Amino acid sequence: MNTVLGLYNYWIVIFLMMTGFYVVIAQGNLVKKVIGLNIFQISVFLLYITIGKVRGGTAPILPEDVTYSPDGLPIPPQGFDGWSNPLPSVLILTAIVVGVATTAVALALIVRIGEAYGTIEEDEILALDLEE
Amino acid sequence: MFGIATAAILVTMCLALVRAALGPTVFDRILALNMFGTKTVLLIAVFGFLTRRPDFLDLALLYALMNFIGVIALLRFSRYGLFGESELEQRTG
Amino acid sequence: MALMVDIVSWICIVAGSFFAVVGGIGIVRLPDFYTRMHGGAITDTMGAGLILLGLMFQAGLTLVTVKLVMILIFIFITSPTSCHALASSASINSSASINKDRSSYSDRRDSD
Amino acid sequence: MRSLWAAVMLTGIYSFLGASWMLILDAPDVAFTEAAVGAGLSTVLMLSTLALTGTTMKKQATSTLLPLVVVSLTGLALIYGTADMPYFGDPTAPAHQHLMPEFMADTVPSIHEAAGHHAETGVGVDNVVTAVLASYRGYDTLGETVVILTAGIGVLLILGGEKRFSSFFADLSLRDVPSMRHRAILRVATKLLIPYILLFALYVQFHGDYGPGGGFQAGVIFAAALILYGLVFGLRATLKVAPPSVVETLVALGVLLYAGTGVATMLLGGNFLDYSVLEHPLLPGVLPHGQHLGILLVELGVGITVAAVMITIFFAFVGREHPR
Repeated sequence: MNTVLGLYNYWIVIFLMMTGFYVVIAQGNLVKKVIGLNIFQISVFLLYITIGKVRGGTAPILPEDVTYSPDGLPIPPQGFDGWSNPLPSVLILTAIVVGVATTAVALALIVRIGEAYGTIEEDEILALDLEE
Repeated sequence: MFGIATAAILVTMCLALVRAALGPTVFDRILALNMFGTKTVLLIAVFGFLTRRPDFLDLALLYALMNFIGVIALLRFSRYGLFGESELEQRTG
Repeated sequence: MALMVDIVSWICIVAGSFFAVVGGIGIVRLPDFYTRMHGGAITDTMGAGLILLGLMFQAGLTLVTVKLVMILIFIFITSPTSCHALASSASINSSASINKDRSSYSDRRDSD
Repeated sequence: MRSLWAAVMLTGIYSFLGASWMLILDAPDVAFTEAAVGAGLSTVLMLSTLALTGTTMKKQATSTLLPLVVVSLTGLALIYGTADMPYFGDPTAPAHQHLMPEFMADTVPSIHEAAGHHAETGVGVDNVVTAVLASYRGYDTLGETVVILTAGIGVLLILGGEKRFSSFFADLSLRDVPSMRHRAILRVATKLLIPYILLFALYVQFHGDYGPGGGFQAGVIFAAALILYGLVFGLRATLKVAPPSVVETLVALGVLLYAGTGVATMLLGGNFLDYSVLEHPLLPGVLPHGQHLGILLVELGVGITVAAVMITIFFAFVGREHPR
């Protein structure tokens, strides 16, 4: 895996990310744009999580009977070589909940836009703005 | 053994996705979504045993719950749902 | 004894996997929505039930089994409920799309 | 895809898949949150938006060629950039060299801590993710909780208009939006499930120290139970169960509990959010001490805020629907 193919996780994430990006810039419907942002967001989460994975590692949750190696590190359960990194998990865990909160704000704005303009298509909103 | 189960569940998930993409009615899609969700629950359960750390089954329970809420929400908010078009008035568009 | 338990759990898991795939084929191949529900239901009852039962045999009497039982109960309550809600809203909204499906079903049956 | 409705549904499936991938990549906590949030809550929110704004979109008039070119170029640039990244799963990657060994070594299972090992430096919880979240990176999590609080207030301001929040909700309870009341089977099944969902939420809340779970997940699950109730029994019934005045108070109470824990540690002579000073003589071996107690309090605060904000957002969206 230590060839250029070992980077495949980033390529998958970039493909997903660009799918979301495409939806955001190519679609005129505001709800569709939010969906695109959501896709983008989840792929960023995946990027962090793939960075945190260690080959042969397991989830960083210590069993109750964990033992420690001489340098103070916990020894992983049988069948594993190490622990995966807990730090990306922490960053992303909070980011997900913040993400849904901001999505809610975006959707609330869309609802108000829909009420004010009678449409949530971007080009129609711009046309209505020009008329004023 | 767990490998066989995992493979079978993955195949079923793919078949459900095919139905979700094909449609043709909205209900077919919801059915496929529901089935996909249950298969994810099974996959997580089997996957826990496959990796010899079966303590993460709480997740499978959560998936089952969210799947149920998702289906109910789809039926509640869509105009195809339990109220029909006349009952849930569309504000715009 | 351990071997017996292993064999029983093997049989359960393999049978469950078989039913899951059969249901999956059913949901793709069956001709209209109401028959497809049947395919979906098989994966939820026989498939999920047998696989989870097999896993319970593997886990023995531990907390893991308790959680598996909870999942099983949960699926057995929610799955028929959502299927019922789905079927009843489909029958309420027997709109053009569903009727079209039905007619294609009867067409196919006639030609057979 | 013309139908926004199908697009939202497929987003739900995408989120399920993403969560499964996260589980396989050894991040059960994140998979937990993503499943609860992505597949559950955000689907519900998007669907309620669609119910307000219409479910079909018009055909695109503009060309899709330019966006495609832009996206491809950006993607290629990013792929070029990955050449310098560490390989997937490489244990020697820079991300795993700094801080991570310290986190792993300093976090000890709660049983060890009770027995006195590492007691002066370590954080005594089994789940390292929870330890980092609530203790090592406590400031950050406090910030995130405040962001969620702000988002909740923002949604209320946008959808509630210039009226006071409580009067906005009082208005809502007068109108009744469509519910599934008349569906007997749904109603009975939901009634059966909701107590267990709430129990599960509490389990996730307090089990977060030992396994995957914690305040963020538990809050979302708790809100999901009430949202399920609201979907089946209607908004008026839900407002009786969760009165807006209570929910409104809880939104702020959670953040207050979090920050208050920090202030308490300062008053006891430690730094802000340094839980080591939270020692007490009561019930040794039963009530958690020090770090563990602090983490428990902080996670509780997070759970309360997240649950209350999600319920508020749901009320605000559903309450906007046309009365019949």
